[in-house]
Amino acid sequence: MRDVAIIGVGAHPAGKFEDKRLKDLGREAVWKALGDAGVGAADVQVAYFGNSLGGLLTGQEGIRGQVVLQESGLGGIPVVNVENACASGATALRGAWLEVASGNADMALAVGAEKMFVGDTAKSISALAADSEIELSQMGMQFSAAYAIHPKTNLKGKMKEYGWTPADFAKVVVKNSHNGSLNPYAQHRKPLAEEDVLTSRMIADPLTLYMCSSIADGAAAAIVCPAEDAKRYTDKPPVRIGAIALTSGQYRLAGDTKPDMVAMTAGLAYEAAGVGPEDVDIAEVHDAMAPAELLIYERLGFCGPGEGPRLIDDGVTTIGGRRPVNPSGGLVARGHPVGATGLLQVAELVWQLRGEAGDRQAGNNPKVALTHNQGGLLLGMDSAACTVSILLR
Amino acid sequence: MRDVAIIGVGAHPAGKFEDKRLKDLGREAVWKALGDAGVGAADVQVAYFGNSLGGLLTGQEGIRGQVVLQESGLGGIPVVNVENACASGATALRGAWLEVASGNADMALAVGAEKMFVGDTAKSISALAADSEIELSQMGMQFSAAYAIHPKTNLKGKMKEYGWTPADFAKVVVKNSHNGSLNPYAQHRKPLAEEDVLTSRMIADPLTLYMCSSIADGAAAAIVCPAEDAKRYTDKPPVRIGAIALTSGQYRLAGDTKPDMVAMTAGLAYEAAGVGPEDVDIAEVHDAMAPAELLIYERLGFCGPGEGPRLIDDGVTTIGGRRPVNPSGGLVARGHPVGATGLLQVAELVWQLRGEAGDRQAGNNPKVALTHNQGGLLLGMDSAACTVSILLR
Amino acid sequence: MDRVFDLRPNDYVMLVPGAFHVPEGPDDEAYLIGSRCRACGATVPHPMAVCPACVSADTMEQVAIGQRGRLYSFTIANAAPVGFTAPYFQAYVELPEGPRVFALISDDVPVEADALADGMEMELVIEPVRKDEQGRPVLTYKYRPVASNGTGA
Amino acid sequence: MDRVFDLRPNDYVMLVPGAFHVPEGPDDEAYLIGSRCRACGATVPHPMAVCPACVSADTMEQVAIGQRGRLYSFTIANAAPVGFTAPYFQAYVELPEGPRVFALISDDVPVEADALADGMEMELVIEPVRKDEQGRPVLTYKYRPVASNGTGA
Ligand SMILES: [Zn+2]
Ligand SMILES: [Zn+2]
Repeated sequence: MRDVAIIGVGAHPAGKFEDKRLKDLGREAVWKALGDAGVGAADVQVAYFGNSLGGLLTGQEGIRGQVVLQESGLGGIPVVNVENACASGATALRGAWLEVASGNADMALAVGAEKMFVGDTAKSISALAADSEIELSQMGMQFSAAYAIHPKTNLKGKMKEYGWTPADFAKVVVKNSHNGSLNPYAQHRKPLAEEDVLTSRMIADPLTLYMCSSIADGAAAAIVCPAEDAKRYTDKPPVRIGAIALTSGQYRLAGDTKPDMVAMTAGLAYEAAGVGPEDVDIAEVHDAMAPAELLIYERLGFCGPGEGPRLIDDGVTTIGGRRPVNPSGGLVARGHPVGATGLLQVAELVWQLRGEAGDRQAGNNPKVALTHNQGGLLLGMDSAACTVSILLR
Repeated sequence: MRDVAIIGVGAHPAGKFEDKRLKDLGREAVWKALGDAGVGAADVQVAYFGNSLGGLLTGQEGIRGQVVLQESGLGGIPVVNVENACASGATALRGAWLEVASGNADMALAVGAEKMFVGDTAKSISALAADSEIELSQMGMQFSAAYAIHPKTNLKGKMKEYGWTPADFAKVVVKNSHNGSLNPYAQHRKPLAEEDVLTSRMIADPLTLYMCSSIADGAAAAIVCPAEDAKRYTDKPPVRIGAIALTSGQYRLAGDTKPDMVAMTAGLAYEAAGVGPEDVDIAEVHDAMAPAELLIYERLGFCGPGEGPRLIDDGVTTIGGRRPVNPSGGLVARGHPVGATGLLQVAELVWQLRGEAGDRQAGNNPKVALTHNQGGLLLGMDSAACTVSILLR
Repeated sequence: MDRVFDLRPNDYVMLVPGAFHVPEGPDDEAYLIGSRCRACGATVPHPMAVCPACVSADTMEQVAIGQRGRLYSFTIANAAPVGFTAPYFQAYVELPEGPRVFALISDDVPVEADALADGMEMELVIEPVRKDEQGRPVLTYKYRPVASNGTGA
Repeated sequence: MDRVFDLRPNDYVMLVPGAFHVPEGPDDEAYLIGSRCRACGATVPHPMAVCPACVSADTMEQVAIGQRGRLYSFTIANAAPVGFTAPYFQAYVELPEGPRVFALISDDVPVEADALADGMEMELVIEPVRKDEQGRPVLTYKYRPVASNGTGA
């Protein structure tokens, strides 16, 4: 398998764009990525397109990638539409990576796009719920509430076990909303204080409004080629893909002792990339609900059980820290246009690794970056899909 | 890239199965494929899952593969949900092929499953239409009618140009319904006479009811591994994948002179497999409407323009002929459970190449097989996705 | 129905938002919103931002298109998706600018095979296909033979 | 509402078809339709054909499950998907057989945080969540604290 480099990324900001169609969002990301890579539409040999809710929310089934790419001037090439709930974006990048790593193609495009604002919030909530197993979504499962009470995350249980408080959860939002305020691609650009977070409307105890990612439109794209060819297209520092680990949920019976899904996926990614958690300089993680970031710290091996809040208190994971996490603002502030999220994370890390992240540039000259992108919920208790990727400069 | 072999296939019959869920259909196909390959669920290292209408028809978005595979006893492995409208099944096989060809995995599973009977025919028709670009489906485009009038197929135009008659279209159905009557996996098992076809209800002139594929539930699966390892698992003759060509639609402007999409895709497949149309012993093609089979003959290089009906008259494409086409009964008789169709075609050809097709076994000892699986419709006039695959014994 | 130009924008919804222009008065005309490339002249009968011929991202401009055309092909669909009632016509209309556009046929035309013929000169009309949940007409573009319109050319 | 057992199968629809048993008379009890492996004893609170523990395809048998359990966790959701109205409880209930099951809470319980407590003994009830387009009740399973039911254990 060949070493693969990301030579161009592009994004459409996350937010509410009432007049834009899925194809408008996607096109902007694709053309920005082409421009960033210094290549033309005709150079792309194969494309993977990640989207999750377009069928239920826009009525467009089956061929979303072809629709967006036709609008972007790309036709004729193989297009694979992929879905993995909130991890669709990372899944698209994995497809593009495999095409190039295998030698099947010399240039591949990964796109993630989502149009969630359709003028009916309940409909958008329903579509999100439809990314969980139907027996759960039919029961009226609402994602934020389910996160709060799910045996794998059980927030009130964690508060008891670890002594965490709502103020600890708010810390994540304070950090990430600060980062988002510096990010022109972010949906929410107002920096929030702990007080703002704790007094915002309760969505599902202990989750307040500002602790939850919100509905968003958005898109992102990445262009990959063999690492040895990268210099041919662009003078920017190429970013190598060290690993993209993808796993699916395992059925968790009573008394389950299998390793945690995030920890297992991270382990696979670390092994494939030849790095360990201690080597990670910067990360974008899936904080669909802010407390998730604290649990993910543990599961990625960034800290021991319950020590997440201290990483923030000590400034370790702030932009200026030793290991910034969610410099983009994360899902909570940058936004979570479902199918685009994984590639928005990748775009952010490419900018960070190149030193192009402007006001939110990490101060630690990052060389090893990690993304964690996860989604869906199975009757067997695990998420449906979990990805951890390692990017290297 | 390594040579890849299909070592096991399995299918759930196409038809109306009111009490079965998507996961029941898929599970049956997966376990039959495992049994056919002589491997266990734990041997599968990665899975691709093709489905197109599950979001709109069953409410299950995003994670359909994980849901079906959890129910089948497969968890933890990478699962990629793929969609390419009616070509989703072939797209899933392509993913599994690339995993193994690249060396990324040593055993991969491709599944296609569709649940179309949901107690509301208009809803099923709408979901099918949603596989075309939204600007067409919103306009009330109905697939059979659109096929009849589309500039690329324009049946009344072809009748004028070639002298074809409705009786020529009926020939395809007579042949395929005969094949379907011999196929335990077929949805429609009644052999039809020309008279039956021509006097059946008019769906969209010149297409009568029996010329159109109908709504169906169904599933199919295939297991692939490196060709050199095939003997380790099974004594059955391994079937090598010679090529899986996938293309997307090109925008067809007024006065378009680009090569036809099916012809172009077939050309890529022939080249990759090192065979020509004259070498093809047997084929399963996408006769979503019966006249399509006549046009596809031309575009695959099986005959010259307008000569399709003669291939049937001369018995060339019947089961006992020199080059049987749609021995399974095709979409018209075997059935067209959208996301499953491409893998139902593959299962049929594997059985045919192994000599296991029972009453419908081709009489010409086939060694080179071709599948054509196509779907979706773009504003730019082409289909969204077209695949042609070559399988070799 | 009310004459289309008596409807104000909040009084109706569009079946395909952004696809066509609804007349705003008796002197205003319906048209499809097409796109034309300033660089190469490629013309498509819908909004499109990147030219499908020369693949430029900044040369497409909106054009009014589709007021007239010739019937390229048609059939009567006897099965219908949600929101439509069979039997109904489906057609492609060839525009003078080149492209062919998928279209429905005006309710003025009886749904009978001999009511239309390939090659007929057609004109664009805006008509409702149904009412939405709030009772507003859902408008779309359709075509009808020019002869069936008393006002002629 | 009518007592659930006064409803005949055609009088209602199930929110999650096949997930639970609706009592057919006053002596019949509601239960979840679970699955248990004859070979290894693995038990899940829903119909499942392949054992997730020993991965056998022919050892799972249906079991009645879930009539009782303990409240594992709960919260009040203040946002709701289509067909539900916030605020409403969401919960996981731990069954004596081992599995935890996602559940709604009976309408008998006021939607207030202090109406429930982790660890409470709960019992299964079948209740409507809404009516369908034909006016039939859409039934689902919910739980309520045992104490709130006058009949006790
Ligand atoms: Zn141009
Ligand atoms: Zn077991």
